[in-house]
Amino acid sequence: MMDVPTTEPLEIREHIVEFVSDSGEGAQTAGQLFASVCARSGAGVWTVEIIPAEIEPPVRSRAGASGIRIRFGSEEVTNMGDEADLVVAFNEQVLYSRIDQGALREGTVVVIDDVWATHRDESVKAAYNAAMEDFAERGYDVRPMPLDKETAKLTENTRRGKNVWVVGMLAAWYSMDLAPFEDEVARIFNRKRKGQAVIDANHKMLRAGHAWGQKNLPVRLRVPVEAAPKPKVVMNGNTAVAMGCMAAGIEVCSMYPITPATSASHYLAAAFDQAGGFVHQAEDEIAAVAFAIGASYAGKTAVTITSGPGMALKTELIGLAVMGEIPLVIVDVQRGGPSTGLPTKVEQGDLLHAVYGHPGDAPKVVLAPSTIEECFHYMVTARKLAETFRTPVIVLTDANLATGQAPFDYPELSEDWLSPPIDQSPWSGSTRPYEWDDKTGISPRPIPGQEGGQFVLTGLAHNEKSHIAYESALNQHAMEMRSRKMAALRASLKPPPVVGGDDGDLLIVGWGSTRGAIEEAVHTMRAEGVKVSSAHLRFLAPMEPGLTEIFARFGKVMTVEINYSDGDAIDIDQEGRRRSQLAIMLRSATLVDVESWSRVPGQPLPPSMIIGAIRDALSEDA
Amino acid sequence: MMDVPTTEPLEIREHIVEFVSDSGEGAQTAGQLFASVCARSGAGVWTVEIIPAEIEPPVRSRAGASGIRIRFGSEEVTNMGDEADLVVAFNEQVLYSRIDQGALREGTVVVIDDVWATHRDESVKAAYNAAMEDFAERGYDVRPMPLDKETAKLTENTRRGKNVWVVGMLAAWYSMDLAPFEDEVARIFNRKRKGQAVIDANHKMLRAGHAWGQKNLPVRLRVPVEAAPKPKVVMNGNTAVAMGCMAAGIEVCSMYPITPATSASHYLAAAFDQAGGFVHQAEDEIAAVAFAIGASYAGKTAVTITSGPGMALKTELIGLAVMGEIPLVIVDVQRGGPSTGLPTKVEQGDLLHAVYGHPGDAPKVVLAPSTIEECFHYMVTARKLAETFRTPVIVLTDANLATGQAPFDYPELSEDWLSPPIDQSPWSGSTRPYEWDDKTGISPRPIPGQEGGQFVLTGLAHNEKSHIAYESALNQHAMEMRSRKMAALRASLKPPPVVGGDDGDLLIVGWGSTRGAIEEAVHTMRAEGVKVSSAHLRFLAPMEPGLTEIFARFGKVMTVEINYSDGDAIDIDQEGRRRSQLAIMLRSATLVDVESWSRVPGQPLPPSMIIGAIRDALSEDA
Amino acid sequence: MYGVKTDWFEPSPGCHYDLEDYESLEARWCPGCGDHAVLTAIQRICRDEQLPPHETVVVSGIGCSSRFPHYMKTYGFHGLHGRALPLAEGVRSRRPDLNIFVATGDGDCCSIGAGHWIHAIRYNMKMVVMLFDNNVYGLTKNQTSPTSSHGQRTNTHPRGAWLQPIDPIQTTLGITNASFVAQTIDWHPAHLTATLRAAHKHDGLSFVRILQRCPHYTDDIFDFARNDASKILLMTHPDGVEVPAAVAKGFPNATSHDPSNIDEARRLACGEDGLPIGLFYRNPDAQRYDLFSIEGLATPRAEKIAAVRRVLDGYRV
Amino acid sequence: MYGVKTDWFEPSPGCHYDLEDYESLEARWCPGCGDHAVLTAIQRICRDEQLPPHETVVVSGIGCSSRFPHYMKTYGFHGLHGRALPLAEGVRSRRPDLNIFVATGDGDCCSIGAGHWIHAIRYNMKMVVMLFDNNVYGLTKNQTSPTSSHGQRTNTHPRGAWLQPIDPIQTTLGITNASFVAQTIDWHPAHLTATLRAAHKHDGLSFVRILQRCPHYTDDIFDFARNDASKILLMTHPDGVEVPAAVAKGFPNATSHDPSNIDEARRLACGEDGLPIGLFYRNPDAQRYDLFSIEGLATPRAEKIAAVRRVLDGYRV
Ligand SMILES: Cc1ncc(C[n+]2csc(CCOP(=O)(O)OP(=O)(O)O)c2C)c(N)n1
Ligand SMILES: Cc1ncc(C[n+]2csc(CCOP(=O)(O)OP(=O)(O)O)c2C)c(N)n1
Ligand code: SF4
Ligand code: SF4
Ligand SMILES: [Mg+2]
Ligand SMILES: [Mg+2]
Repeated sequence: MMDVPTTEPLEIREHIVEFVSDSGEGAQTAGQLFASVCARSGAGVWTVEIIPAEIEPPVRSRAGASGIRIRFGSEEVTNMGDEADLVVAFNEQVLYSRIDQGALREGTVVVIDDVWATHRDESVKAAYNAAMEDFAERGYDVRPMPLDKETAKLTENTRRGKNVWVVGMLAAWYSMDLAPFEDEVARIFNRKRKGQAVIDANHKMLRAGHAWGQKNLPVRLRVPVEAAPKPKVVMNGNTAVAMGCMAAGIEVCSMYPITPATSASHYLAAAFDQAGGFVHQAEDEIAAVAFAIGASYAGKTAVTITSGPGMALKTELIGLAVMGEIPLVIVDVQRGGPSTGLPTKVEQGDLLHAVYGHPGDAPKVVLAPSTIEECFHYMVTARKLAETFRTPVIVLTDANLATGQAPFDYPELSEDWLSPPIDQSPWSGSTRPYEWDDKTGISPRPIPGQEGGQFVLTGLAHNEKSHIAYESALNQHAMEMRSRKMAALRASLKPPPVVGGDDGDLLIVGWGSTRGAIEEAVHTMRAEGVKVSSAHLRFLAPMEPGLTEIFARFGKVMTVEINYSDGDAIDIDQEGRRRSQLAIMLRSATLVDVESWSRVPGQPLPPSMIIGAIRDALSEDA
Repeated sequence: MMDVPTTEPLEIREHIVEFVSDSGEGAQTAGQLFASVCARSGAGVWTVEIIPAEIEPPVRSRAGASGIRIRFGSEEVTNMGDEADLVVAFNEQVLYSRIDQGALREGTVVVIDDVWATHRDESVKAAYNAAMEDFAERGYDVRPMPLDKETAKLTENTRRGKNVWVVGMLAAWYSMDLAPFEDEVARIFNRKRKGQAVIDANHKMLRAGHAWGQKNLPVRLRVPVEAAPKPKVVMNGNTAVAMGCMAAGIEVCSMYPITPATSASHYLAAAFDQAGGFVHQAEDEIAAVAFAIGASYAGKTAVTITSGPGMALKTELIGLAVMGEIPLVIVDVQRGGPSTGLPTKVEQGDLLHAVYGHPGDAPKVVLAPSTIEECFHYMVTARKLAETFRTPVIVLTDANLATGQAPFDYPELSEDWLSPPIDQSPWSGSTRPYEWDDKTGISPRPIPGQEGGQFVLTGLAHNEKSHIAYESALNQHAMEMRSRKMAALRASLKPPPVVGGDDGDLLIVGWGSTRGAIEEAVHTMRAEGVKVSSAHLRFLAPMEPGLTEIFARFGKVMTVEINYSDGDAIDIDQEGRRRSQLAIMLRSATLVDVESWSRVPGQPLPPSMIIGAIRDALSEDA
Repeated sequence: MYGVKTDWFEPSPGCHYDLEDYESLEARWCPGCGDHAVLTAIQRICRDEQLPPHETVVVSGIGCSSRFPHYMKTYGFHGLHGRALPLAEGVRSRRPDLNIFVATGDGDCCSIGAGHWIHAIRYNMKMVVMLFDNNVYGLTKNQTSPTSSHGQRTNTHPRGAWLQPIDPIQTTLGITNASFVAQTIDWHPAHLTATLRAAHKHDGLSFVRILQRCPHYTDDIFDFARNDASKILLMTHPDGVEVPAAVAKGFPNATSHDPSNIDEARRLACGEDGLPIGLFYRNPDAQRYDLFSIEGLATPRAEKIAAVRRVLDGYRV
Repeated sequence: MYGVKTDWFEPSPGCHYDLEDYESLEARWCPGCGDHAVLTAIQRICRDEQLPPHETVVVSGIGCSSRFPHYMKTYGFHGLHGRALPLAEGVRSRRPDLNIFVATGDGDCCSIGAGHWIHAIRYNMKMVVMLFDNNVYGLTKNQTSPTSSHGQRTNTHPRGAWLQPIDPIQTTLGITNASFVAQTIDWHPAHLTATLRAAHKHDGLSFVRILQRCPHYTDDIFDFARNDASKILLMTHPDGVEVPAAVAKGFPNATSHDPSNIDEARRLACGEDGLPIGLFYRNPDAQRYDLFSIEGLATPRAEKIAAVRRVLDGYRV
């Protein structure tokens, strides 16, 4: 594709580019620079970090691959896509780590530093040469380039300069103006509080790469974009959660570090004070949620951000928040489980824990944003729901949303989004602290400081006065009232939109971060004439209504999830099959034979995988 | 019934008697004495403790009612039954507490101490007299008797003597020989290490009561019994769990106190050393399960015994045991939830937590004994399953089984029941620590001390060597292998027996402690010609097979559970209805429209309530 | 005494709180339980200091002693077993206006809550922490606690507790940033009240271990000191817990102990000179985490929006 | 050195364990990380003492330092964050025959594991507990730990840690039943090894705080002492950690400290005389809970059945 000899750049709708290097060589910074400029130009963008498992891995090792994938295109990009179109690898070993992950396909263009071909260490040279042969055999379109050599002309430490040189070279390749790159370089290094000297040096590097590209690249590409009508922000899901907390007027984030959730708190720790908030790093997850509950009880709805093992530890206190009807926002950035599992990898394995994981009947709201933009806005929703329904709200994101970056419309902030000031007006003496509305289960909430509102919150069974009460009828009633809140909220929800056609052969149901990939797969298949649609749930508890009716319009219903289910391969009867988590819930609620296609690759599901699943599902029927 | 003037005792099939007093007046001891003699005679017996909420409640208060219910009859008794036939109340206030609980019906015979009628404190007298009028109005068959006055003839402290006098009186009433009572008194006070003087005094009291009864009771009753063919033991479910641990050869019980589970550990603490075991009271539930896991990893499969809030805290470590494939037995004596809830009361609210409550996919075995006898035997089963399948096994009992007492066949102990000695033979060098069998997921387990078996157990995703491994395919495979164990166990299970007819209009499905009451209700209704049957699950994960097929034979399937579900009364659509816990699982597994009748009264479900539910379920259809 | 103790607090007219303004449901502890005495003492202090009931919060865990909030007509939070301290810290974090009392038991604080205890002492957020130490698990009916004495027979150790008890005072004194560490006894209302009052007035976290009688399970454990006051070592000091001279006279064994001297505090805590009561240690300069956590509390709403905008702008493309 | 250090352990013929018998996967800590040094020290001690690899278990929590077991060719248990100690206690409870080493970090032990830490010291079950104190959360990438110094900038406190660090030694010394409390430094192999060897030989729980360099996040925190050995206070004593005279010479600032003197131990721990290394405290008479937990270990199977029967007979009707 890239060898057509033409001077006019070739127009393409989208491309997937990866930068991969030893950690410390700045492939990530380079990628972010490239992605920001794309986003700024109005392109659709989705980036995913490539993170090594160790903190300081050895150089030139598979385990040490650090980098970024950028998928960008003329239209909105909602997921990381399939195999890469172009990979820039600073050495052959880090490229292997991407090959191991299935990130390359036949024909992928591989830009690789040619410095290793002449390395003084024979074994390095040999490894490089062997790899080059192997790459050719695998059918990659390999382009050794003088990354190191060219960079060496401008700096002594090429490990610090290559990355920006490469960006300049790519700017030429993708026929992009250099000016926005120069702006972005200045911004990035300003943000890192580097001096003008550093910026100047990087500008030089950028221009050198660009010049080299213009001179040496036989083919040029172009992704046509229209300038975005509205201003946008680009960030990852964890940052979006953090910003969302601030926009929601939350003032207390009480957390304990855990991958892949912690960075959300880092962003908050850096910026929260500007909005008058603070991050409490507690001694453990139990204390973190207890602290958050204490603050919420005292009128400041707090957030606690964690991942699976932390959710496990918070189990008991979330139950208390349900019983005491304490507003509280809990963000679970899901990672691979069970147990310590795959700490940096994506999974959607905490759904059932969130919904059913608390001893006794503990109704609570469970939400799942499906985009980075929703990560932002759902924090506002979550706080409001928590306070309106006097309940904990669990927001399930995952490692894919957490570290993926995408642009979204600059939010139109509003004071209405902020939590109201703590109500300290005198309490109406006759109102009880749990004066449940029979229809909705909702009750007004006294906050310490309100004169006459004194009551004792307790996790014991209690009556409307919050007095300990063990009578049978009372217990039944109180449980009913807490459950009623879910019914009331559900009554205000709309059925999920169906993407594709309103009826057809197959409906894919998903939740959380898989939406982009699912919908892309659906669109691709529909373009082929396949009658597949999808519906995506944002509310898991209560669930959005109307599912039974929607399901009835399709020949087959199947969830697509990143969690475990017994496959069909082995001899397990349908009744005993251990199913994926959403499927369990949907089957029980609708009695429709909802099947599931679920996998635990520790990776986001690319559209091609889902396309495969759709084909399989439909061919089984045939 | 009791006023038919005859000298021959009236034969009855069964009776429900309650003793209720201020705490410290010994109604419980009296009841146990009475129940033991019944059981010894070969009668069917079920006793339930009546426990006050406070530790030292005030005298003559509803909150202070302490006592026992004894249901005894000619045949096996499997549950606490409906309203009492006869209640002995030491004062009118404690009786009110039973009335509040719905323990009495019109016609219930009320034996009440007449001492209050002439009490020097006017307010006491007035309260008593008012109550007597009220009782008469409520239609009870009230029999004031000189409990205190007669006892006073023999002792100065009548609060310490009444109880045994009453037993003597009842022995006369129920036409029972006095000798076994005398034996039992001796046994009880010997066990409490009291001297002969105390025994003699109590014997006198017993005889005095008996003599008074023979002289003054106009009617006498008799429950015909046949001597039991086999020797029996009588104990409550917690004791049975403790004995079961010992019989299973478990040597380590690692626990943290929590109602209503703690007494199981108390029994163990008192007796375990005789079998070479020990109870570790840890600093919290997390440490308790970690300690148990450590011991199990080192070759001594341990047990940890707790209740809902403790289960919540153990969530994370149970996940580790699943991931590390560590045998472990966890007993959850369920109480009312959510949160602190109803600490002393029964509920079946932890089922979903046990099955689904651990972040990520965490397959493990979940068992539920349905009788006190099963509480004993399932501990042996649990340890064996834990070791065979290298997995945690959760045993769900509840406050009803924990404190209910019933006789069962003296177990035929066997050395086979004991855990094998720790294997310390050299490990075959080539065998991997997780050498999963592809079909069953089972792998042999190296135990520290085995030469050549060294491996590092980890909660991180790992390969067969237990090396940390994050590859997609490996993660999928390891998850499959852990899940496969459930399929393998399930393949060895039989469908649950159906009680009643093999087909019909309604099938009740239950699990855990409700079996006795459900089956009694089924028998009663079938005697009326109603086509109702029941099936009871002992395995909740994996579930016993064949359910879809069984369900197909019935017009309607309904679970009966002691946990919360949205009723039909309010306007919630079927899809959004929050259902009871077993119903959720069954619907998902079978796609049968399994309905549920579930309540959270904090009390065991009496047969009459279930009968009502059966009637309602069938009339809805009509 | 109705509303007259106004030496440091000038009540607005008509705002006199009487004892009954702090009294709620009838306390349901056993007769003779030391918890009753502490309840009375706290109610008196609230009244004397005229703490508005609606600006006062009692937080507790689970246990007999943790029933405390139910018997106060203030706000209350009867939390979870072991979690009283982090719950109270959360309440404190953004509410400098509230008076916070924490009731916790020896199981609640020193066993399941031990990690939070260490860290609460370290955070030093203003609150009064009352450790009700009856050397046993009361509510769950007689199990060993970390302060149960060696050989004490309980339901979990029917042949006697195996280990030596931990000393909550010594442990607390080992934690950096401890700021007020005292010990008192439930059976001496004057000393109890004086200690808790000093605790209330301290600016930081006051940790008060109360030796608490549990007539139901550990009836005689404090008899040696109850029957013979000379077994008690009264620690007095102008900077410590002050008791009237008449009261002090009841303690033949007294010592002047400067609460800024931590070495001496640790030595006294060993108990070789008698069962010490009074203030072991006070460090008014210990950092208070609540002074960090309240930062920005008054940020105006418009400023919050502006801040979010500022931060978002950093991500603008 | 192959198999020759057999002074107290008589190896059976052919049973010589070499260093590589303890070496497993290549350690994946950062270059220069102090954890490497500790690994080497432990492998040496295992070899010197000829501990059979299959009778040795290394238990850990989660953190960089908790990867330790993966690099030993013994049995290992890489547990959960904060739970290394109760897991190790469980292993120890019925296995007096195993050698147990515990690797835990300052976050793992002093933050999330703080409650277990207190109680592990109290239980005093025979094991070597190595606290890898790098004053930071390494694995999760630079968050404040309880031992982070005041003002230390981390990702959770970008403007500097607000509180003073807790002192793990002082805290441990406050716990009743502490039996072996030492401190050492990763950058001095001789002292490190000598300390860990003494810990291994102690009959009870040996708590060793290792000041551990984390070049990645807290590179310079120990520079003051690394660059100037006089900032270190070497505690020596015949009952303490013995180092050869040649080694001792490297520490100009040394003191003889009798480890039975807890008051002096606490004073030294304050660090006023320099950063103390060596043994603060040893109490060989502290009760060992593992001597309780192993009771009845040898009960014959028939006797177990008989016991159950005896107990059941009490419930027979
Ligand atoms: C998570 C959890 N574990 C255990 C319990 C059971 N429990 C309630 S109170 C208590 C101990 C009470 O002892 P202490 O704290 O000394 O208070 P006291 O009753 O003696 O005042 C226990 C173990 C619980 N409620 N929650
Ligand atoms: C329950 C739980 N919470 C949080 C984490 C995340 N986590 C892993 S290691 C760690 C802290 C590591 O710090 P430290 O114990 O000091 O060890 P280091 O990495 O510095 O050696 C944390 C918070 C986790 N794995 N599990
Ligand atoms: S059991 Fe003890 S602590 Fe509890 S209320 Fe009774 S006397 Fe007080
Ligand atoms: S981050 Fe620090 S503690 Fe972790 S391996 Fe690197 S240097 Fe060692
Ligand atoms: Mg106590
Ligand atoms: Mg650390």
